[in-house]
Amino acid sequence: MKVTRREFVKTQAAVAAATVAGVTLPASKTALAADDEWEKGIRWDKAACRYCGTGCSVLVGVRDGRVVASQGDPDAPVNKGLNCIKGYFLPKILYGKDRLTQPLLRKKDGKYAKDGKFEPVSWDEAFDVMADQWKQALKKKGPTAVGMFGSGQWTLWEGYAASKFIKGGLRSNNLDPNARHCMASAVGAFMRGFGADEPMGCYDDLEMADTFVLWGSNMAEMHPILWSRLTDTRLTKPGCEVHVLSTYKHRCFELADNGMVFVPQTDLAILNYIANYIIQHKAYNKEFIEKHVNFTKTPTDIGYGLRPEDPREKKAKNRAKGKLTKISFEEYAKSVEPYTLDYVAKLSGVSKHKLERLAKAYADPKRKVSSYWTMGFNQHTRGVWVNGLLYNVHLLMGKISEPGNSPFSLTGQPSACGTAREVGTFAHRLPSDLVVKKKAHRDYAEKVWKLPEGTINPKPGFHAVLMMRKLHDGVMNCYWQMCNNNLQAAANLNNESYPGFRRPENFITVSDPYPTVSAQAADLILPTAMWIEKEGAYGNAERRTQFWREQVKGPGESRSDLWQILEFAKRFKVEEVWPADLLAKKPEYQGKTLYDILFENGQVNRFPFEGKIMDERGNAYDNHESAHFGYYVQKGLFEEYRLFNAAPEAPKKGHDLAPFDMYHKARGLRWPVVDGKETLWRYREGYDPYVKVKNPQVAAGDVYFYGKKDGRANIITAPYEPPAESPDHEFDLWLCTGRVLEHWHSGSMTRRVPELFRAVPYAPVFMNRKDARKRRLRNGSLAKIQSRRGEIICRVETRGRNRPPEGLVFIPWFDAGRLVNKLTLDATDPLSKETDYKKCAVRITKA
Amino acid sequence: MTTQTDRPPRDAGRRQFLVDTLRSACGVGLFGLGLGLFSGRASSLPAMRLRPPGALPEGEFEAACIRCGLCVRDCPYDILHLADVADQDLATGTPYFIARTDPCQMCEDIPCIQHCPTPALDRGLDDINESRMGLAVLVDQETCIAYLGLRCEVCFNICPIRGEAITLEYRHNPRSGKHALFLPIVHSDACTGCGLCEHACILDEAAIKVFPLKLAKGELGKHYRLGWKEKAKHGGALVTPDVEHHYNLPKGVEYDLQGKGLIIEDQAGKAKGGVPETPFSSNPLDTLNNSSLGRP
Amino acid sequence: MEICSLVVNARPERVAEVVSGLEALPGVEVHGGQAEGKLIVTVEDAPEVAAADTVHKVQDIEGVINAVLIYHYGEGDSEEEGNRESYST
Amino acid sequence: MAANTQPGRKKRESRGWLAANRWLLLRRLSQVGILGLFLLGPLAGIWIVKGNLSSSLTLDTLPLTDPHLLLQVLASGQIPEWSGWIGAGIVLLFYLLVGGRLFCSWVCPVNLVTDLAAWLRRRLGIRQSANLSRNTRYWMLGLTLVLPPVTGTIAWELINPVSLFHRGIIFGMGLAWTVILAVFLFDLLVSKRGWCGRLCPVGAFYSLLAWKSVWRVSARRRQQCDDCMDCFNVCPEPHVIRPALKGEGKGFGPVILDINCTNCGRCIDVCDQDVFEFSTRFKNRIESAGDPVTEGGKASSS
Repeated sequence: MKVTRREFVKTQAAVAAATVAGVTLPASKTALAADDEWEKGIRWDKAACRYCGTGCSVLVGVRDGRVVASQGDPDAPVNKGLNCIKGYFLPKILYGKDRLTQPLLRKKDGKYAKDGKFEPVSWDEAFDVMADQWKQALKKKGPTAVGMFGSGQWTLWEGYAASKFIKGGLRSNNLDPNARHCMASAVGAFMRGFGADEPMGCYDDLEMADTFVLWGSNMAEMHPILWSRLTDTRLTKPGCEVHVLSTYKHRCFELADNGMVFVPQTDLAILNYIANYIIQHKAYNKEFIEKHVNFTKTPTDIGYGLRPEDPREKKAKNRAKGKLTKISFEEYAKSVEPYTLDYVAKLSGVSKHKLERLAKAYADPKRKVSSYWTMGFNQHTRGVWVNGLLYNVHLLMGKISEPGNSPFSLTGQPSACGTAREVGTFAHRLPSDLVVKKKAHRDYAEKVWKLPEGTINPKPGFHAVLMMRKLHDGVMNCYWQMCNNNLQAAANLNNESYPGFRRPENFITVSDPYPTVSAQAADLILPTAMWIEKEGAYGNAERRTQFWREQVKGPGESRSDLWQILEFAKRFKVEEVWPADLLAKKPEYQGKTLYDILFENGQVNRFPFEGKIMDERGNAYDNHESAHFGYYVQKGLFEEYRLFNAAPEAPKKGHDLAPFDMYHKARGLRWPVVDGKETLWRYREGYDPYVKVKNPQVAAGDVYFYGKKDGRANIITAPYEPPAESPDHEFDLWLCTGRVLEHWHSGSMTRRVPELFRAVPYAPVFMNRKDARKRRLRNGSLAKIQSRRGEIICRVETRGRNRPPEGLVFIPWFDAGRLVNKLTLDATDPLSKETDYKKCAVRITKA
Repeated sequence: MTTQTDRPPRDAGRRQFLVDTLRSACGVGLFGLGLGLFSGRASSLPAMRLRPPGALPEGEFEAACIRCGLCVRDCPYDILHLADVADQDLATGTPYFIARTDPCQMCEDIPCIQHCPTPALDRGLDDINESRMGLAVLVDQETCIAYLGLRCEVCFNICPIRGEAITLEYRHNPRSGKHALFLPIVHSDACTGCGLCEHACILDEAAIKVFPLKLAKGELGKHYRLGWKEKAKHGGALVTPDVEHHYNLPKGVEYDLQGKGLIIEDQAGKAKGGVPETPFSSNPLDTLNNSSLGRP
Repeated sequence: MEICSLVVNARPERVAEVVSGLEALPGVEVHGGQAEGKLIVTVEDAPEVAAADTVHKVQDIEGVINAVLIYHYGEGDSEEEGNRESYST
Repeated sequence: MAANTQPGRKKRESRGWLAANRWLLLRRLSQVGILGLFLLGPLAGIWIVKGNLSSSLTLDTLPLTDPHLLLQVLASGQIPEWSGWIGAGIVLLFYLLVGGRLFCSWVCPVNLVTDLAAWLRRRLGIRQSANLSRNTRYWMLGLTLVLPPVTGTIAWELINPVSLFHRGIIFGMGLAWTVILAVFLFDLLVSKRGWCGRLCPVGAFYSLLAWKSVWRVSARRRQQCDDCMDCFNVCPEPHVIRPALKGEGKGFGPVILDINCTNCGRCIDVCDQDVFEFSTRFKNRIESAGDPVTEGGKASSS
C-alpha cells in the first residue's frame, strides 16, 4: 500500500493538532503516523492453531497474498497471547520447499499403473481415474470395498461432508478418523459411563483445582500452554499438589510433588487400589452415590483386538464383549478388595508411601482434584476400562462436574473433538453421538440429509486397524486417506499397512500438502490446501469451537479437502451406487449425481456467496470453495449439521452449537450454547441448561447425567489384565512410543521448519544408562531396535529429556527415516479398537 | 661445529665476520619483534571460537598446542577446524569449533583428547561433564521467547546435563495472569560450554551464546563470603546463635522475629497468616513451654 | 503543496452540523475529536482554491466558536510532488 | 655460459633423461608419497596416518613428532605427553642416524616450492641475489627457541611455512598460500636458495642432527671431474662440494661431510663423469694416500 508524501504530511498535521487539543485520533491514524512501513501493509485475522488439542488462538498476518507474520492472540482466554515453539513457527509450515502443487498419479507409458512413476496430472484426470477405480470396486464387492481414512485435523465441515458422502452417498460405513488412534477409548468410556461424549469440565479447572493428577500424559510437552497454566496454579496456590504417573520420567516430573513410575498396564491395579482405599476408609460421598450412580460390571478377558486367528484372541473367553450388567455397591466393593496396597505396590513397582499419598489426595473431601490423561490411558489394550476406573474414583467422591473437581480427558488433535467425535466420522457413528446401529438415529439422519429411508448401512464399517487388515487381505480395494499420515502412524507397518498400500489391485489415494511416507506409497496424491489456506473450524478439548477465514490461496492447484470431496461426489451418478428399490423411493433423484443430492439439496446451498467474505473491520477474504461451487458452502454445511445438535427434535440433546456467524466474531464458544450462553460445567444445574430441561425437579446446584435415561452415571468394575505382549527372554525391553514438544505427529510439517529440524533432527531411542551399558552401548552410539515385526536403527540417548526406568525404552514417531511403527504391535482395546502404541516388546543390540 | 667456509686473510675476515653476524642478528631480531607482537594479539580468544574439551586456559593453550590436527581427525562429528593464517584473532593452526554451527556432542569417551601429544588437551579429563570449553549465557532476554512467556525450552531440552547446567525457573506470568514463565537459567558450576544450546536455539540470532570463560564470568572478591551459604556449609550459625526474644505486645498480637514478623489476629480470632480452626497450636509442647505461666 | 491543520472548537450540540459544513469545503478533512467538541481538521490546497482562503471560510460556519491554526506546511509548486518518489519503499 | 642455465644437459644427452634425474624422481616420489599418505585419510577415508608433520599417529599406534616443535613447546614451559616424547625421540634418532637434512629434500613440502623457484631462477637467468649470510638460519633457530618463553606462545608456528603448507594441504589451505608464495618470490627474486639455504630454522635444526649421520654423498671418482661446474650450479648448498671435490690436496676425503648437505643427490644426477655417488661417512679414505682416514683425522670435517 503506497503512502504518498501528501498523505504522510497530512497525517503529521492531524496528529500535531490532536496532541495540542488533547484529542486521541482513531488508531489507524496514529499507526500511520508511527510510519512503520513494514507493519502497515499487514492484514491481521484470528485462527485456531494447527496443532494440539489445547486450541490456542493465533493472529495471522497476511501481506500481498502471503502469510508474513503470526502472534499469539492476546484476547484468547486459553493462551492470552502465548504460544508454544510450534505455534511460534506456524507461518513457516505453509512454505516448505517441496510443497505439492499438482495431482500426481502413478503412470506407465501414459496410463495408470500400480508400479508406474508419479507424473503430474490434471484434477479431472485424477478424479476420472479414481472414480473409475472406485466404481469397479463398488460394482464387484459393493460398499464395503471402498473406504476413507479421515482425521482429527479436518475442519468441522470437511468431516461432515466426508461423512455425508461416504455414509449417505456411497452407503458405506468405512469412514474412520485417525482420532481412532487417539481418542476412541475416551469416547468409549464417556458413552458407557455418561451416555454422552466429551468432557464435563473445562480449562478453568486448571485455576480452580488445588490437586492435579496426571495419568499417562506428558502435558509439559503435549499441551504446553495448559501445563503453563497448571504450573502457575501450583506456584501461586498454597497447598497445591501435583501427582504424575507414567511408565517413564518425562518433563512433568520436574514439577511433580509425587512422581510415580509404574510398570506398564498396572495403572488398572493402581486405580482399583484407590477405589478400594476410598471404600475402606468410608471416604466416599454416600449421598452422591445413592442419587446419581449405578454400579455395573463389564465382561472380562476380552482379548486384544488382534486378528481372529491369533492365539491370544482364541484364548479370550469374552472376545470384544462390553455389555454392562448391574451390580450392587457391596459387589463393587468386593471386586476392588483384592487390590490392597501391598499387592498393588508389588505389581506396579511404585512405593507404598507414594501410592497412599495419591489415594489420600483423592479421598480428602476438602481437596478439589482434577485428573488429566491422554494417550497413556487411551492407547491401551484396556483403554475404555482404565478411563472408566478413573471416572469410578471421581464418582465415588462426587468430585465431578464442578469447578476444580474434574476428570478431564485431554485431546491429542486440534479437532478430534470438533470434527471426529462431534461430527461423528467414526465407522460406527453419525453426527452428535448418534450411532448407525440404532434405527431411530438412522432415520433422523436420513431425514436431515433428505435421503430415502434405508440408505444408511446399519452395520458399522471398518475401523482404523481393520481397514489396514482389509487392505492387506484385498477385501477393501479403494482407500482415500485425507489430512493424516497413517502409513507412518499405523502400527505393524511391515506386516499390515505397507503390504495393504502396495497390493496390486488396491487403489490408494492420499490427500496431503507434502510428500509424506503415506504419499510415497500411494497411487494418487492430491495436493491439499492446508490450515488457513481454506475457511476452517476446529473443536478443542474443552468443547470450544473456533472458526477462521481463508487467509491466503493454496500454492499451485492445491485445493481444500472439502473441495476435493464435493468435486469427487460429482463423479458418481446415483444409479451407479444405489440399488433400484432405494432409488425408487425418491424418483426425483434419478439421473442426479451424489453431489446434487447431498450438497445441492436446498440446505447446504442455502446461503448465497457474493465473491468475498467481509469481516467487521471491512477486510475482504477469499473462499475458493464457495467461489467454485457458487454458494457459501461452509455456512450451508454447518447450519445443516446444527440440525443434528441444536434442532428441538434431535435424538441426542446437550450438544447445541451457536449459529455460524457468531463463531467468526467470538474467540470460540464452549457448547452446549443455548440462547447465546455457553456451558462451562456439564450436568450441573445452574451451569448446564439441559439439566433443568431433562429433570425439572433437580435441586439447585445438583447433578443430573442426562446422557443416561435415568440420569445416573455408571461406575464400572474392571480387573487388572496383562497387556498383549510383555518383555520375555528374547525381547527383553518394553517399547513406548510418543511425541516431543518440538514436532507434531509424523513431522511432515514441523520437520520442514529449519529451526525445529535443527532443534530435534532425528528420533533417538531414549534409554536407561544401565540398560545401555549392559548392551555395550553408550550415549550417541547407533543401536538396532528389533521386535517380532521389524527393526530400525536409532542413536542411543541416555541423557535425554525422557529418562526411562530400567527395562523400558521410548522412541518418538516423528522421524520419517526411523519408522518406529515397524516395531509396534497392532493390538487394540477390543471395545474402542484403539491401538496400544505404548507397550510392546523389543530387543536392542549394537548397530 | 661451524660450517666450513673459505676465509679471506685474517683481520679483514674478522671484520667481515662481525659485520655479517651483526647484520643477520639485527635482521632476525626485527623479524622476531614483529612475530612477537603478532603472537601477542592472538592470545585473547574471540567470543565465537571455542577450544576442544580439556583445553588449557587460553594463555597456555597456544604455547602447548603443536598444531598437529590429531584432535580434528579424532572428533567423530568433525566439528573441529584449525585456525587459518588469516584468523588474526586465533593462533594459526590451533583447533577451535563454533558453537552455533557445529557444537561439541559431548562424547562420553572424549575421543578428541586421547592422542594429543602435548598437554594442550588434558588427557587426564575422564568425565566430559568436567570439561569447561566455555560458558553459555542467556544474553538477550528480550528476544528469548521463553522470557516472553511462550513454551520453548529448546535449549533446556537439548542440554546433556539438563537439571544441573541449565534449569527452568518457574515464575508467575503477571501479564497473562494465569500462565507460568519457564525461564532457562544457566549454572556456571556445571555448564561445559559445549554449545548444543546455542546450536539448537530457534531464533534467527541465538539468544543463548557460549562465551570463553574469561568473557562470561565475573568473580566475587575473595574477601567476601555469602552468609547463608556458609551457614549451610557449616551446618549451623558460625557464631553463637541468637537468644530467645520477648516482646511487649497488645493482646491478640504475636511476633515471629525470624518468620512472618507481626501477626495480628483479627477480631474473629483467626490469625491473618494460617487458617487454624482452633486457637490452640497443634503441638502441646508449644503451648506448655511458651506459656508465660511457666516462666521461672 | 500547502497543508495545514486546525483545532475547530464547536458548540457541543451543533458538532454534527459543523462537521458536515466543514467537509463541504474543498480540501478539508475532519480527522476526529467529535466527542470532545474540538474537531481536528486538515486543510489542503484544492484546485485554484488556496488553503489559506478555506481557513477563513471555516470561521464562518454555523456553530464554530473559533478555529486555531496549529500546523502549516508550505512547499514549492505542487506539480513535481507527483513525480517525487512516494514514502513507502 | 650456456651450461650454467641447464646443468645436467650433457648427462641427459649422453645417458638419457632418466639417468640424469634418477635421484630427483625418487626424492619427489618420497615427498609426494608422504603427502599422499597423509591425504589418504581425509580424501579416501583410509586412515593409515593421522595428523601432519608436526605430529602424527600411524595406524593408531606409532606416534611421530617434530623434535624442533617439541623443543619450542618445552621452551614455552609446557611438558609434553609421553606420546610426544616418544614421537620426537624416534624422529630424532632417525635423522641423527640416517641423514640430518634428509628431511629438507626428501620430506619437506616447501622444498618443492624452493626447488621450483631455483629452477625458474636458473632458466630466467636471474642472477642478483641478496647477500644474506648462510648462518642467519641459525640465528632464526635461536629465535624460535627464545620467543616462546618471552611471548608465552610458540610464535614461530604462527607463520612457519613448512607446517603451514603441510597443514594447508591436509586440513585446508585458507590463506596459507600467501606465505608459500612469499617464500617462492623470495627465493626467485630476492635471494638465490634464500629460504632453505639461509633462513629456514627447521633446516638449521635438522642440519645439527647431521653431525654424525651415516648416509652421505661421496665424490669418490673426483679425479674424473672435468670442472664443468654443473654440480655447483644445481646444488642448493654449493659450498659443501668444494672440499670433497677439490680438497684432495688439502687432505679432505671424498665424502661430503658438511652438515648442510641435504643428501638431495642432484649432483649425482647431473655429473656427466659420475664423480658422485651415495655412500657412508666411513668410506672417506683418500685413494692416493692409501691409509684409511680415522674419525679424528684431518680429512674429516669438524
